[in-house]
Amino acid sequence: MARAATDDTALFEYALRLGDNCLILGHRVSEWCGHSPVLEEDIALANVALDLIGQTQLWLGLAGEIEGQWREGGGRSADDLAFLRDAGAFRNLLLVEQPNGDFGKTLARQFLFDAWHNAMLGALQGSADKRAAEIAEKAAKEVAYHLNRSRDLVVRLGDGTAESHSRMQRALDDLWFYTGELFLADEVDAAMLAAGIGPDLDDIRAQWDAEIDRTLKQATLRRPDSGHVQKGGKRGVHSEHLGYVLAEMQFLQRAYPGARW
Amino acid sequence: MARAATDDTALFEYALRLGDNCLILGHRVSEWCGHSPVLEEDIALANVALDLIGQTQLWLGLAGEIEGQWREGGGRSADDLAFLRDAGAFRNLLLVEQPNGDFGKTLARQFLFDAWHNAMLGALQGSADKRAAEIAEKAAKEVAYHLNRSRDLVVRLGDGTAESHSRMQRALDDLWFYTGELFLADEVDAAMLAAGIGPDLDDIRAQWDAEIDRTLKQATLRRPDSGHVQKGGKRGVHSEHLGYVLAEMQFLQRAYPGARW
Amino acid sequence: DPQERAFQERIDAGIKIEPKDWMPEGYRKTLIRQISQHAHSEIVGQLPEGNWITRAPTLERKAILLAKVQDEAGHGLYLYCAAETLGVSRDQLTEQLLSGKAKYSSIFNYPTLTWADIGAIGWLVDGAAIMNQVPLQRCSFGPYSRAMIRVCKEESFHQRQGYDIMMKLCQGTPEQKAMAQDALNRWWWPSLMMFGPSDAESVHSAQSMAWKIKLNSNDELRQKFVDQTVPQAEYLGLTVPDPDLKWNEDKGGYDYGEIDWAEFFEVIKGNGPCNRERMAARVKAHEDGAWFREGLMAHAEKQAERRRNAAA
Amino acid sequence: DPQERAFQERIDAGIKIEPKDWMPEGYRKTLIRQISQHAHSEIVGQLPEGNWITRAPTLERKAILLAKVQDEAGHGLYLYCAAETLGVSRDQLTEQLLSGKAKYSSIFNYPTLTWADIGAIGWLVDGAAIMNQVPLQRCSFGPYSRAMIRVCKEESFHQRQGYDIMMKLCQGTPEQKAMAQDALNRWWWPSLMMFGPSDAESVHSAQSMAWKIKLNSNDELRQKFVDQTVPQAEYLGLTVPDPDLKWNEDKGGYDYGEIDWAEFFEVIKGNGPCNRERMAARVKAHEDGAWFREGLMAHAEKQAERRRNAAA
Repeated sequence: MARAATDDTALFEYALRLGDNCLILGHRVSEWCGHSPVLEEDIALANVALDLIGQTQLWLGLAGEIEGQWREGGGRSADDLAFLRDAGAFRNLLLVEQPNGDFGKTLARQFLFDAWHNAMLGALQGSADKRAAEIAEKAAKEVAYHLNRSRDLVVRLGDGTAESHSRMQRALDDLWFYTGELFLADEVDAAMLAAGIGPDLDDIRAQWDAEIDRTLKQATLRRPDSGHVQKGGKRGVHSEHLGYVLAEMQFLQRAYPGARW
Repeated sequence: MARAATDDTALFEYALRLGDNCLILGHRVSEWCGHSPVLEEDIALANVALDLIGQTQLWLGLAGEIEGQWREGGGRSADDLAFLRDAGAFRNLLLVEQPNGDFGKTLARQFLFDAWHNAMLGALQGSADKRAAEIAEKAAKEVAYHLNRSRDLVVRLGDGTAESHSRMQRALDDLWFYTGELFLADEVDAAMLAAGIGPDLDDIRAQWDAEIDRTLKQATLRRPDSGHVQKGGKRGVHSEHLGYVLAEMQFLQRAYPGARW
Repeated sequence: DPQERAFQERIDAGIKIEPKDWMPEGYRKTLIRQISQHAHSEIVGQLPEGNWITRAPTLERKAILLAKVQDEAGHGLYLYCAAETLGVSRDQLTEQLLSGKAKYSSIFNYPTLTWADIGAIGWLVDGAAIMNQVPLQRCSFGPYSRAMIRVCKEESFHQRQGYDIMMKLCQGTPEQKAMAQDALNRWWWPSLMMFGPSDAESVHSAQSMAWKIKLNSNDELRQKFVDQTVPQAEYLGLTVPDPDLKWNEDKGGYDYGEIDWAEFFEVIKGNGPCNRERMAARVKAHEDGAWFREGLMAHAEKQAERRRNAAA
Repeated sequence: DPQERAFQERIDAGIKIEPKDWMPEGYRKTLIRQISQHAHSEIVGQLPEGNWITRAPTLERKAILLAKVQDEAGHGLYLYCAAETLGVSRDQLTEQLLSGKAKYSSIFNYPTLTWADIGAIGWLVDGAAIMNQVPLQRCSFGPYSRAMIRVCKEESFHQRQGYDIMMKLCQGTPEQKAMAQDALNRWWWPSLMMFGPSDAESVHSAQSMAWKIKLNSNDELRQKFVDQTVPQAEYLGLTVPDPDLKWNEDKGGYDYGEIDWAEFFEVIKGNGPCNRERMAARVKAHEDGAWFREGLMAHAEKQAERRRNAAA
């Protein structure tokens, strides 16, 4: 059954958002390779980055497939989408592009994202779009592991030394600013919800809130006060950080146009 | 009078080296904009960077002019040379691409380079190549000021607090490794010397040594032991840092090929 | 108070007040606040533009941008000097900035996301700043008036350079033109906010006007800015992101839409996209630079000591 | 010494030595040094390759490289475990690495300057490593032998991936092929140096051979590596940067030029292009991570305490 063109535009955007989150967070996490506090973390972080890059391939692959329905010359490949868009065309959440900071900030960012990602993928497994449901099913297994790991570390460090506690609290306080956007539905989210493809972000928020509250309690950490919602990533208005990420990530593809690797 | 083609190849390389030193150090220095320890330093560093970028335009302009003698379609513009070469085609000294580190390291790098640059430009004002002599004359005035400033600060910080002394000493120790290359003549230097275009690097070293020894003594700093000479920049074999500098610097030109700005 | 009356009479007569002259405490305080806010804005203003120096697209553009950011630091310097003539030290002012006690222009809490933002800042932000600052060349306090004369000269240069960047983009590829439009979309409203709240809601205004340290109302300057800028946007072929914008023949100026003051006050409160980053950058620069400043001071003391010993 | 004789007889009979078995102090020490050097090499070896993860040219290449670097960290982990069975802790070994007391393979003191270096490392460096490690699968110490079996399986995978990168580059644009040739030029000689000094100058060799913790001579392995690699370079259409390289029919292998051992010893001494950066990166990771490790320990203690209290 042919889907209406408007839905497909929204689905294209939706797949980009999911893929770009994975790509940009995967990039950030991979910056730690060889520089983390213990060998086990080097391994775990490389593994998380690897999963996220794999998921990027799937979501951006889907985006390109959808785009092929209207774009002359066919939809772009996942690589073209990853390496040949400038920042304003990226659709990731502001949260995932924030700099690594210390290891505590990296972990807090991961936990805040994993809790959202896990809830999203849980819901997306029942998506009316089969392709999205299949990707979500595969990714959900990986992300459940990511969440177990980041949650566990947040608890251990929150309830560790005074220093580890205060570092984790500061990390949460700094990043909280960017969490509102995770649940801010716009017309794309509304279209996906209406089409039975994507979940209601209010439901996701409820799951996320429960996860966060339970974990922070265990970690003896304070939930930051809700405040101003910083937004923009989902419509391509990012922080100043993303441009630097892309300059680095895209260098080879930009400097050697058309080359195959 | 027509110059022999071989000399011109060497002169092209020579102009690239001089220009690339200015471009890469100018880039590094400009990274401090708005982040330096006092307002006066923000101003001074922006000024040094500005001078260096101006000198880059002159030297790379000369390189392109020379290249026009043999390159089909004419020589490349200074901008094309700056923004469209990959790291292996850059000819700057390893010293200038080293990361900023703390402000002490940035200053030490500047002083070590200024002392060389000043001696080089002094000699180049008598170059048999008029164009080079003219550029050198203009640049020499600016660089004399750079050297006065960096020398003065090295003295004040070396002979300041215990901490400022030890930071400056550490900076010198770290960077010394890269100073041998400043005086290591290769076939290009030899050709330039033979053509009366460039100076004898042994003379430059003597001037540099005198400047360094006099200043370090006043600064109560120890001249690091001469050791292994780290080299490669002049023939395009750089450190891992240069690739990141270029990815950032060249992003717009790479991402929007052919656009005019 | 006869002293105050005499003071006001001098102002009314257009005589400049100089640092050593008697002045009311309120005049001094208001000026310190105003000049130091302006100085802080120049300092923080280095950051959004500095963000593109290493990525400027040509050597010429890089040089121009470096020179501009250098000018801003220079403006900061003379403004701090002007404030110092009122009996406050630069260290005190810096401490107020870094502790969050003092404000700086909210516009610098927006990010520079593309090269076009550098154009838009020059064109719109410096444009609005000039609109504010030109009258201040005639302000009653001598050092501030003189600083403004110097600042305005450089700012108008910056504005032309910014407009030139926009022009090049608008004459460029479709992608470049889109970049320019996007920058206008993001900077237009924050630029209008630079003139501050509507006169009705503006505090201190009447007294500042009487003292001639504020010479025009916020709304008056904002209107002038809109009237000047809209034709410039048209010339570029760009669309001002305001559906309510239209020429009003009667008033001989443009009517424009409602400003989102809720956003303005959020940014002032610290919730703009970059407030934290800007402050964090300044605090880090200051803290990381402590050893440097202490080193220089220690050296100066040693030198003084040596001179004393030599003299003895 | 009858104990030593019995030990040697077990080795000669091909019986594996296990951690709880008696062993001569020299055997233990040599093994600890060898295994920990190998482990340290895996750890430091993450850095040159990690340098290109964020810049890998496709998502697929990025994933492969991430997996490879992850494998290396994993190898480090089982090698540290193997060393721990000999009575030395990972903390001790880490301390030795960070203080500069312990060595790691000098090859990782060379920089990765282009994407082709990632191909060259896989092809040449992993190729040389495998050549060293394959025989060690049969080494006399059980845990080391078993670790080597696992490591070799993964390394040969890495080598194929590296060769595949080179292949793609050599089939690519002229610029890409030049990149590949440049990488071969820079990595060829350091790869040959990975086998260590000539047998004549190699210390410890005879005893290690008898103990079966070294199974082939350095020169023997180097020759095998050259013989295997030269045809691979030819297949790629690349030129090995050795004018003296030529096939020697009599010995059924290649003759190759003089290795610059002065360079080798300079790099060992700490003067390679990246020695300082590699060590600085590891020291920084360790120091910056202290709070993290302490936090986890404190939490574990708290948990243990809570369990004790609950049990009481």
